[in-house]
Amino acid sequence: MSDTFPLVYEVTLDAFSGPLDLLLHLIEQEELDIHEIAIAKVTDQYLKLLQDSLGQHLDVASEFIVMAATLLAIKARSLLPRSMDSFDEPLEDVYNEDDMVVSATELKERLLEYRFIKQVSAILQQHEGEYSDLVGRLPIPLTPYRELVQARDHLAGIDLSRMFQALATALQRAAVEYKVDVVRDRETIPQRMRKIEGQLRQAPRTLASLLKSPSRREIVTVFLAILELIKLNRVICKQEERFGDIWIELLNK
Amino acid sequence: MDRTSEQVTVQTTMAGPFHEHLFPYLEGLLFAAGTEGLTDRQIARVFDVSLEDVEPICLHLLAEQKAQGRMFEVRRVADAWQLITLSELSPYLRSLALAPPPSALSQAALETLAIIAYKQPITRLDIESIRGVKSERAIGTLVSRGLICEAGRAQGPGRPFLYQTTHDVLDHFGLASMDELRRLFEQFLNQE
Amino acid sequence: MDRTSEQVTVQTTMAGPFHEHLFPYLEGLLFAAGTEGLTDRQIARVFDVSLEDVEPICLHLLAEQKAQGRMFEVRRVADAWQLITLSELSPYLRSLALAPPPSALSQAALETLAIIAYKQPITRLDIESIRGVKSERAIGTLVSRGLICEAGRAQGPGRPFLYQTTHDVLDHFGLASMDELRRLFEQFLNQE
Repeated sequence: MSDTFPLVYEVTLDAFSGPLDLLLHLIEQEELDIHEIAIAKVTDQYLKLLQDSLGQHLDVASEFIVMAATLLAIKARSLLPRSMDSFDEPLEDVYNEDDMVVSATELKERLLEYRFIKQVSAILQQHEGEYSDLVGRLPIPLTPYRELVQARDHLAGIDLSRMFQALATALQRAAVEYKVDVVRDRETIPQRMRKIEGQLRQAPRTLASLLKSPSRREIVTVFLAILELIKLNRVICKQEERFGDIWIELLNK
Repeated sequence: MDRTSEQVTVQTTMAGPFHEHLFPYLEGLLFAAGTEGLTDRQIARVFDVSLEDVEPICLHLLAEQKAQGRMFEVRRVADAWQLITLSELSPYLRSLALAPPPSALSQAALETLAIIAYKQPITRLDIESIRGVKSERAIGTLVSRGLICEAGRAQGPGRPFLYQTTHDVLDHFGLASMDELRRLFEQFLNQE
Repeated sequence: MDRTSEQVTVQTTMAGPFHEHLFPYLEGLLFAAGTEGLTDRQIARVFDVSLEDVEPICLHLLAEQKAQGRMFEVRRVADAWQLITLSELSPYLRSLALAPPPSALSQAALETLAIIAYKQPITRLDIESIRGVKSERAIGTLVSRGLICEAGRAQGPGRPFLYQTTHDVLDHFGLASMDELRRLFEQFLNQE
């Protein structure tokens, strides 16, 4: 299994805290500034990395796949002739429901903001590392030096019920693993590719009928699966008129 | 007299009127106050100096400690002055098991904390849209470690929780004050 | 120069081979060890010196502290060396004790107090593992305000200090014993 893994890519998705992190890494690795062209330039590398991870059946967070769709959409749009610009609009409508898939300009802004946060968190991490090694010293009780203020004065206004409450809060925090969302779309692109091929074996389908799901993630998965099938020459797309239905059918039975 | 006048030039920028005689007592009190530290107000009161004088006096004590090669120095952490060891001492502390076990935050938690510190109060969804990934786990870690807390709810559908940082953030990272944290952000903001 | 050569004569009788370079580190470690102090064995091990050398080194550090007018000095207490404040500092400590505390107890301090009241005697590490955060400062607050005190040492590595609440706390809540306090906590937790 590790034979097929390209060793030149030491990078795996696990090393990144999210798709923005990965994208930023690719851009910085190429020593590019963050702008639209840079984003288009690293799209192929991004997709390759994602594909490798999917091929390895690694657990890929769906956000990485959403970003792949965004990058593809941006690249596709940049290839469209100017006169076809209006074609953008229905697409925008679909994606803008959720702001995970965005335009190149928006993505650029997002990358800049994310880079800013990353820089700050790197400094915080440095502070954390340096400070965690340092120690102070427990205070000396001042009680013997106290003539007026007694320990009890520090407890003024605090009754037992407040103590109970404080204990309960602390224990609760210790006991309850904070609620974590574990619902993730685990479906991989290859799985969806097989499913679509199965559907197409019965009859050609329209793109719209394959994208019927309301789930944004599923839409993205379907979209990427179809692109992959086209690339592998397993299916073909036909559009008979502008803005008409896109038909997808199997090639070579 | 020569020595004094020579020091005037140094001190005027740092400590105004001379408080050198206070240094051993200030250091002694900081020693006694330990990790609880002393606030500007406490120091001003005990030594009967003005509030504005406290910082220069503490910085002057720091300079003297450095000159003497002390392995612990006065430092402002979370708005209180306290004595704390230098990193040069850490290998020895570890060898005697006097240093606390490390408790570093994950990359995800650090990013999330940075976002909250910068944009607070902020909802989980807004955090996620900046990071580009789900952040429940990171938020959970930060809440359970007392570095952030819920700060009411946002308007709008579902009225989601808003999060803000706690004072303990300063303590965790050894930052002097919220101002220092703000300066940290400004340092990178004006770059692009 | 005079002063130095005078010290050399003292040193040769006290510290045998010169370990002056160790002084800042030794003082730093004693600082960090707090009231637990360091035993001869610990000091010998960490600096890789012989057991017999420890006492002369400590006494030499003491001489240097005196020369520099420090308000805390190394002393042997029971079987350990620790740093102890001098009586000259007492007026300032009294004045600090008189000044109103900087603020009411923080939520962190209150929580820590509740945990200690419920689980006493308990080590700092156990408190921190319940709270999930470093609690050095909270414990410091409680110690300096006389709400908790040290109660012997736990078994195990490092033999860490155990903390318990003081009688003042029981008095405040009108309770006769710690057992009574614990029972009330149990009762409350079972209701939840």
